[in-house]
Amino acid sequence: MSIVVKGITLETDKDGYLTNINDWNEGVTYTLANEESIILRPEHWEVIHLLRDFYQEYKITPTVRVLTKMIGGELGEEKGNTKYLYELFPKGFAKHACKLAGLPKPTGCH
Amino acid sequence: MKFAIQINQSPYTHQSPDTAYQFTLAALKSGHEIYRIFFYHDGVLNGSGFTTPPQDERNVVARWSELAEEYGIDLVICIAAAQRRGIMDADEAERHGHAASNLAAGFRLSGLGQLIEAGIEADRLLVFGG
Amino acid sequence: MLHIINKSPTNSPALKQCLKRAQQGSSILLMEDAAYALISKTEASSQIKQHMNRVSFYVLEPDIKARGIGEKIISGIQRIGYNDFVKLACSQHPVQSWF
Amino acid sequence: MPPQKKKFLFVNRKAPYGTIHAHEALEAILTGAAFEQRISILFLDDGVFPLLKEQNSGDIGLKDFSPTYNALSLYGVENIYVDEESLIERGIASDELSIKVELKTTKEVCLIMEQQDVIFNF
Repeated sequence: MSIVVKGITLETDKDGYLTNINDWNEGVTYTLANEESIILRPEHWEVIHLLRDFYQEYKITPTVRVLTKMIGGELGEEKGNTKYLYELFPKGFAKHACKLAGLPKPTGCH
Repeated sequence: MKFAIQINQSPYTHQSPDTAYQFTLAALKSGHEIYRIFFYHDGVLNGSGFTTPPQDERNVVARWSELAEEYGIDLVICIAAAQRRGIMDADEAERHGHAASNLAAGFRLSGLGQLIEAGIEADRLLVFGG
Repeated sequence: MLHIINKSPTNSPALKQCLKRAQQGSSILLMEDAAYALISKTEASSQIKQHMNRVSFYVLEPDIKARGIGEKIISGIQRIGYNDFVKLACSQHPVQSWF
Repeated sequence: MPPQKKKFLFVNRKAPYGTIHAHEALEAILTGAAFEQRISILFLDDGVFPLLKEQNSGDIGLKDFSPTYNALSLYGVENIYVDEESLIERGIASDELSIKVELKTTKEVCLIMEQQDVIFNF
């Protein structure tokens, strides 16, 4: 499986996650969002950047709980809940948020 | 008493899964409950259904499967550790595009939360490693 | 509490590391290759002797037998089977494994 | 009445990279943190090595998971203990560690172990 971003073909797994997480750029997020029929708004990008920053700093994908706590702290308390996350990413944290952010597929462990 | 058991090592290379098995059997025969056995690290290889030892050696994997069937023990393989080491049930194998699955009968794949939960629910946790 | 060791004392520091942390009144169960620690006139068994007045030592008899060292081990160690191992785990907690 | 919280201790005694134990132990700890028990972590013996700063595993081709220890506080892990003697034996000063920890004497380490409901070993 693969996606084409700005003329460049990038390999993905069967569920659409990037095979090589270093391939990510914003174009990847646009392409994947398009496939999932999500229209990206600034609110999506806030969460995606927060997720990516967390991953860059700690080398892991946060749990939903840690992420919502972080969203609450950094983007405003009214946003720090799973309801807000699901409004932005209807298929949820792993299938939408992590995938669009170009992070590894959660293993189902945390 | 309710026991939870964590097994960190692979069968055949290490004796610890054998000791864990003997402990489990003794506990069950003394009327205790084994709440769950959680396989972690290389311990996930205890659930490899393709394991085929020579006929004059014990079959560690089949022995676990039989124990699960006879006593209804919950044998849980850590899914993240299993993915790293190539242990998959039919769903996982299909999801990752592998030709066959190899999780032995009586085992199930699940998250690390199952280990933590066993620690909460059981009276004792024993770790067999090496 | 109960400490469990399964490593040979000549190949692994596990026994030393365990002895250093075992409190007065705790129990130590030697199993698998840790059974070799009980061979008399060795550094490991003399260390164990030094702790006998404050810690209870047990060994899994099947491991002793399997390794052919039944006649060579120091006295004062309780040789137990798997059933007694279960009883020991019932009576002591928590359990720390040194491997 | 909600069930009483248990005292969980995660004991790390393995060095990183040579085996996967330290890495997978960390995954278990992060999972454990979500269960709202009373969680402590003890770094003992070679288990202090994963905490060294300045790790760079690029050339050996393994993932450097040492930054993940910094996330422990975000996950709500409060008690992070290091056995002081283990550091000394291995020639490590406490300011060479990548995270804030509580140093404990051997005596204190023994007591911490004794006081737990459950100990997880990796």
